[in-house]
Amino acid sequence: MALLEVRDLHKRFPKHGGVLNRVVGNVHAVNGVSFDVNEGEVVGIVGESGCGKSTLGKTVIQLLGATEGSIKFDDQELTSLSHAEMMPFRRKMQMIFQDPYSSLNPRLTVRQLLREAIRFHKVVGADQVEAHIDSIIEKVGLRPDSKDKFPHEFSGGQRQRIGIARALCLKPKFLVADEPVSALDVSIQAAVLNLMMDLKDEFGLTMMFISHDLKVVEHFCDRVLVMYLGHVVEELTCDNLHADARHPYTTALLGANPIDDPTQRRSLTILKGDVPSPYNPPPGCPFTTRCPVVKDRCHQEMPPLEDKDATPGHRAACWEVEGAGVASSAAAGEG
Amino acid sequence: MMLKRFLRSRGMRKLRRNRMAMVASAVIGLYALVALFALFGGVSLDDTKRRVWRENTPGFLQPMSKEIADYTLDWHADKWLRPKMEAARRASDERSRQFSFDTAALGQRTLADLPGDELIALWDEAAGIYDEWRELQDTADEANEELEFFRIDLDAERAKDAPDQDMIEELEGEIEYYEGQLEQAARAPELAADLRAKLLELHPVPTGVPGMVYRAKLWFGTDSKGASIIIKGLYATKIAFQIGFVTAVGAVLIGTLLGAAAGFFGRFVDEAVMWIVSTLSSIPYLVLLAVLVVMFRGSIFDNEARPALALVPLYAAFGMTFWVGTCRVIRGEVMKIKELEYVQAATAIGFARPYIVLRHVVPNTVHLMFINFSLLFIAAIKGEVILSFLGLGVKGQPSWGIMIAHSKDQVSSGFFWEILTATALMFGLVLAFNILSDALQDAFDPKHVS
Amino acid sequence: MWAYVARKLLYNIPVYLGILFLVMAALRVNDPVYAFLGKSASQDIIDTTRREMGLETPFLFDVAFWRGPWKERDVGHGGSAMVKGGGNGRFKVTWTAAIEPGEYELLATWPEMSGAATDAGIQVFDSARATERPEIDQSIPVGEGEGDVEVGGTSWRQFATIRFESRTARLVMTNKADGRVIADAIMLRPTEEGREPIVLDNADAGDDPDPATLGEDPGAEALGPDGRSFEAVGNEWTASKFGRSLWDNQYFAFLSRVFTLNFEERSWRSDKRPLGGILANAIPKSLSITVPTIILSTIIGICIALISAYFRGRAADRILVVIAVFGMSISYLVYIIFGQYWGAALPQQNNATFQPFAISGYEGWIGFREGGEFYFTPGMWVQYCLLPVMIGVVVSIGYDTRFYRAVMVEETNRDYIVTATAKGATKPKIMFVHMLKNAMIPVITRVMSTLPFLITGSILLEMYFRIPGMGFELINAINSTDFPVVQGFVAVLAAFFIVTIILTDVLYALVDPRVRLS
Amino acid sequence: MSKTNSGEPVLKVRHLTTRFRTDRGVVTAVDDVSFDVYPGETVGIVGESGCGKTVTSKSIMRLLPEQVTIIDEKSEIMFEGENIARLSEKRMREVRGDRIAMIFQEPMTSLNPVFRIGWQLDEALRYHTKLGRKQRRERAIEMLKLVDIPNPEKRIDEYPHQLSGGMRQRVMIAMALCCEPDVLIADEPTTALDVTIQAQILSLMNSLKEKLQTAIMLITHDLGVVAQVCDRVVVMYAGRVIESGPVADIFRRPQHPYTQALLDSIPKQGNKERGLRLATIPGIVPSLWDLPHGCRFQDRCKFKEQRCVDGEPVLEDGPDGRPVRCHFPLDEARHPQHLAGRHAEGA
Repeated sequence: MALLEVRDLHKRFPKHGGVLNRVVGNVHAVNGVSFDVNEGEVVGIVGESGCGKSTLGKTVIQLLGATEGSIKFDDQELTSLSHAEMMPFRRKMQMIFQDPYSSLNPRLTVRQLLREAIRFHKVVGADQVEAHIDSIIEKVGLRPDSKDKFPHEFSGGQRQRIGIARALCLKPKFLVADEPVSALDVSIQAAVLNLMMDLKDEFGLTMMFISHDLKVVEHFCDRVLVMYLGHVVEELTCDNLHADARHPYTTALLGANPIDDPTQRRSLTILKGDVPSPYNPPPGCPFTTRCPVVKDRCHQEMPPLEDKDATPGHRAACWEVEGAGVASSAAAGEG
Repeated sequence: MMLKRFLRSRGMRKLRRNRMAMVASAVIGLYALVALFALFGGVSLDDTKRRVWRENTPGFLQPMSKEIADYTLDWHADKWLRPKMEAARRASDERSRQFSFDTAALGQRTLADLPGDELIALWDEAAGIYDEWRELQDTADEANEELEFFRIDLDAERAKDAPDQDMIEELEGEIEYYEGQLEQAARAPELAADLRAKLLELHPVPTGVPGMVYRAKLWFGTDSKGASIIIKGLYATKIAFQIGFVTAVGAVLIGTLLGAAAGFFGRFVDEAVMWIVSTLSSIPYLVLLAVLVVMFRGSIFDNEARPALALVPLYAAFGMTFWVGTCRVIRGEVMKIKELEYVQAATAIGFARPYIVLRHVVPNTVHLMFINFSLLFIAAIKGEVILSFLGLGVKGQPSWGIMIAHSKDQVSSGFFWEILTATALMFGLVLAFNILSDALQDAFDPKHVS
Repeated sequence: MWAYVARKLLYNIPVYLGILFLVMAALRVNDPVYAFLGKSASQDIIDTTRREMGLETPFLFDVAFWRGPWKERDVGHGGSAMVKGGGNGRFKVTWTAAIEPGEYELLATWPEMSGAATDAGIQVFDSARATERPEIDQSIPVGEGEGDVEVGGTSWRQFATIRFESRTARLVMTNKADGRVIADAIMLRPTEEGREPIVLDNADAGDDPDPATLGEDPGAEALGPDGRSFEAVGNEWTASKFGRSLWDNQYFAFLSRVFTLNFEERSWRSDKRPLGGILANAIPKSLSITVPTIILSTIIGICIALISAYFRGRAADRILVVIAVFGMSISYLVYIIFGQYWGAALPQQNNATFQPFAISGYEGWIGFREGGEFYFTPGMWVQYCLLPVMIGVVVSIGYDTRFYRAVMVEETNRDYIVTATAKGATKPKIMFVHMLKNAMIPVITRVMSTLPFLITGSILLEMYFRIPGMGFELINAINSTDFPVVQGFVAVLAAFFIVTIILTDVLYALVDPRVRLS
Repeated sequence: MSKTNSGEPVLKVRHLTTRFRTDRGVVTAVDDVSFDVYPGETVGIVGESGCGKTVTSKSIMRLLPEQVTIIDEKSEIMFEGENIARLSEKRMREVRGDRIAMIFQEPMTSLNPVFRIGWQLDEALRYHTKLGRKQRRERAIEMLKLVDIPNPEKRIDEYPHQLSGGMRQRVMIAMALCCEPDVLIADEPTTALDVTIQAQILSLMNSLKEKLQTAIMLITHDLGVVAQVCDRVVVMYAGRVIESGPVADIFRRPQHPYTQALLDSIPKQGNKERGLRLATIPGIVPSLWDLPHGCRFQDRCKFKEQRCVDGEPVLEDGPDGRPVRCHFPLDEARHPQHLAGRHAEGA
């Protein structure tokens, strides 16, 4: 049984306009996304800015209410829970944020930050709170004396470690990391990634890793979902990402990524145009405006996300990608 | 606890490095001390009303011209001491006589502590000298006047082509007579000196500490009722601090609470708060104040007898209008903070929204509260001046506004001491707060540019 | 963009209503009638003046909030009686009855109560003619006073004998007494034998005998089915037996006048000038001071800010900032006093040859003379208005310079300035082209936010220099609780405020393309 | 591949030192930086945040605020035979935009929001050429075509907020190149852009370099971009140049331990081993306020010896003949195991 089951999740943000400030349209940030995350697995969510990956992350842990669809965590439907009922799940699902400079309350020291969360959820007995704080701080690689310092007294990398400590001190089972290393320099990025890997193994965490950088996702995650304009266009394992990728957008993403080897210099695959505006997405497949292999069928119908070839769990949403089964009719395809 | 954290925050360290800000806070501290000193009995309300010398005497720098010296002497003897001493002479019993003697005191400068009769004897001598001096003065004045006329006539007569001789002789005779009168009057200054010595004997200037206090009271001169301007200034500092502090604290608190609620909870709360804010801020500030004062007219708050209560309409007026600015600023900041990731993290942990507002959002607007506090403090002080001028502000006790308003006519007669004292005291405090609020904004508001 | 403007307009309507409500309610906390007539006026005069002023209808729904209406007690004759604490006579009850002309004995009965008034007076009217105002000592319970009679099982006290010529008897009892006034039942017993006495009880309900018709003879239909009615004014909330339409109150009456733009309402003060007239001659005076002040201080402010930003960090900049801060630390009033002294009083005192400014007062410098002939004499403006304008400019320069300097300096840190420099633009080019257009947005905000206060003029300057502009008139009107003028002015001012808010948005669209097209 | 470095460099930077006056005293952000830029060549200035690469570029263009910036006398920026570091402001203005142009990182805020694209495009032309209004507009439209902006006639009259991030960066490039400068300085041009848009911009810059023979000085922290676009590389650390040379040599045989550690910490593409940990550099960049005596990388360097602590190494040619600032530069012989695994075989 998967730890997390997301079925046909939608998240729409109303757009106001007109004289009476009525709702005149909707931005479909997350548009019918379904996926599973098994215990101990790290699933990557990758996509360019505006593809809805952050919104998906926040909706899964109920920071944002889902407009439609179901989110099952530990076999419990989250979308229908009240604030109180949600409390135990709040503790089990935690989040790590992107910007080291705005993810920590400037007025709280590290100790106060952690103690507040621990005492609220009564993670440990009142007397062991300090001990628990010390152990967490030591685990994320911070010096013990940094307990009583303010956030502005730390570097970017150290602040991310504090963010991780805040998430882990509640002993969660599931962690959503929203671009945890994007704001860091490469060397510090490596250190934080290593730390997250160690913690995953030690605590047996299940993680959802959101990033725009394919290299980092390929390195860190087991499986990856590629998103474009609110839709999941491809889902595959990271073992041999370059070879396995089938969806034109995924291959374009891989091709556009400059690799750090001058001898491998090759012309980057160039996708023309820009991501269309989410206010009026193009009909049918959202990628039609930029897809090199677009056909007229793509304009009419949204291709379903379905198994495309032998490897299990490898799904793509594109008419041009030959399906593993018979020529995929519209009706077939998973949920 | 929150304050300790706030004091160790980055902003405060940057603030401490700003020398100007430290000087400004020292000045404010000094003013606060004066206010506290005045508050705890140092300067009482009737201190500000007690007469210390004659009206509108200039302060320490201005040299006494001869006319002013004579006028002061005349006032001291004839207008001040005479009625008291005559009353003492007529007094039936010892108690009322002593009472008359006491009324002659000018602040710390009491009559010489001699037995009653000797005082009266001294006064008789002084009165004698005074009368003689007065008479000489009058004759001298009259002589000067007459001489002037006659000289003009004489010149006119001489200038004629057929001057009338006996007319000339007559005029010359008159001139001679009045010049004789003037010589007699030459003794006047000498008499004045004797009178002054006698009066000093009768009404000595105190020595030692009371002497210093008495002279200090005269530093900045006296107002239209003879009361010491510096004492009024100090008392007014207390009033200014009182008004500034109460208004600023009240306005900042209301503004922050409503602003935070509107900013964080949005939609209906936001609509309601912003409706009130727009309504209050679209009536000109003074019109609203005038309307409020009409509301309080005739109520217990509207009489001179109880000055403390007379401040309530002022507080109500400021209270209704000042919080609007703070509310807008805090609302903007809270709406910004609400989107920041550490608030989302707090929500993710599961804290209730009100807890998040109080623990995570509001503490991060503390710097704005301080900035607004100092801005509103200034606005309250300057507002009080305008209100007192319009008769809507402080009643029954001196304040900077009252002093400036009363000194309006004195200025046209060239007496600046009262208005300059009030303006200078106010200038010091308001300037200090201006500098402090600027420094606060630099230290805390990343965007602000000095 | 126009949808945005329409929404802003819609949003500001409640604000506008809010302003009027706030001012009107605040003015009515103390009953204005007494401000005019003083405490001693008789009840009758009070009623008539109140009606003239249009104050007889409730303000909104006459919540006599903390005054409390007549309290109904279910004791006494007919199972109920009305009680009201003694006061200034604002609350009154009226018994009306259709009668045959003739002489009647008037008897009253009321339940015994503690603290009853000793001088509860009843004003008797023979239709409109006021007859006697006998006083009853209600502290002595009915039955125990001498001369009390027993009729039909209840004891009554006879308090007057009056001959009525008309066919309507009206008895008015107010709460102007030294104790609690109890209004229960009145009996009119004809002295001639053989005619039935008429009993008026407070439970009777009249159809709609509007007190305003006190003067005329209320026709029969105005009375209840059996020719009797009882009505307690100042008590519409509970005891009003006749319905008053919700819209019939002063607030909506005023609103209707505002939205139909009629300014005929007369000032309450002696000269009774029409509102329109006062406005017409007050606004130009205010404008002739504030418009030049705003223009001058904005231009000078921006120039100083540009200089300051140009020499940022260097000596010139620091000096300007220090001057601005010093200037702001001196009270507005001190500037005025010394301004007037040096500007006008001093030259006049030592009668200097050049006396440019009048000490105070105002002479029309532009407009239409009675004969409709247009005149324009700038000399007059210089003499009366230039000094206040200069003072106004000096005072506001400190604030303006600081604000504009902060805006300019903030713009210099923007990225597009670096781009322009990288293209080889000269510093003045950057300042006056790139930066100034961007800085226009906050400049517009500031100027437009001071626009509505233009027409009230600088109240302080007008009060001090006795220039009868709108601010001056408004403050005087408020002090003399001259409702129509105050309400009229505030209505005009608030309308002007909303217009400027809309105008600000329109100007934004002109300057900032992002606003126009988004 | 890299241009042959024939002839004189178009830009020669020698001992560039830039200091800032702050309320905590004077701090040296860029210390004795030297490198060359040859015509038609792309030089990559690479380093982590705070290493002084942006200050270097802005010092060359003298875009830093005068009151707080001190460009040391010994700094030489030779361009067209003159030391432009000493040029008067007036003369410098003639160089900016015309001979040397610059584009910036944040396309969203680098364009003036209240002026049309057309106006901003021909602003440089107005300053530096005598062209009339019509010719300037044609030139502007021509430039927009050059940078692949669809239907330029319409776009030229639009405002910056109507364009996407990628589109704006193209306008910036068009603006910079309209006077055909000899050198284009690009300060992290693609950092704020998405990967696919970045690819478009990088290939555009490459093609323009060929067409207009403009030398490009690319400032970035992304080693992938450097490998993809640059011919030579200058690596900076804590305000100092620690290594420079042709891109292939730097990536293949880094001589400075920091460069090598930096390359190792980048996640590899292609063959994925489960749970592979990335190489990291312990510690943090030393603060410019309390720089260590001796080599600035000593606290974080694996090969630290006593000599590194005693004296700061000088930028001189290492075993490979390329400048490096290290007492013990890495070379095949002494550190085989570190260099061997480096990209021996293809992806």
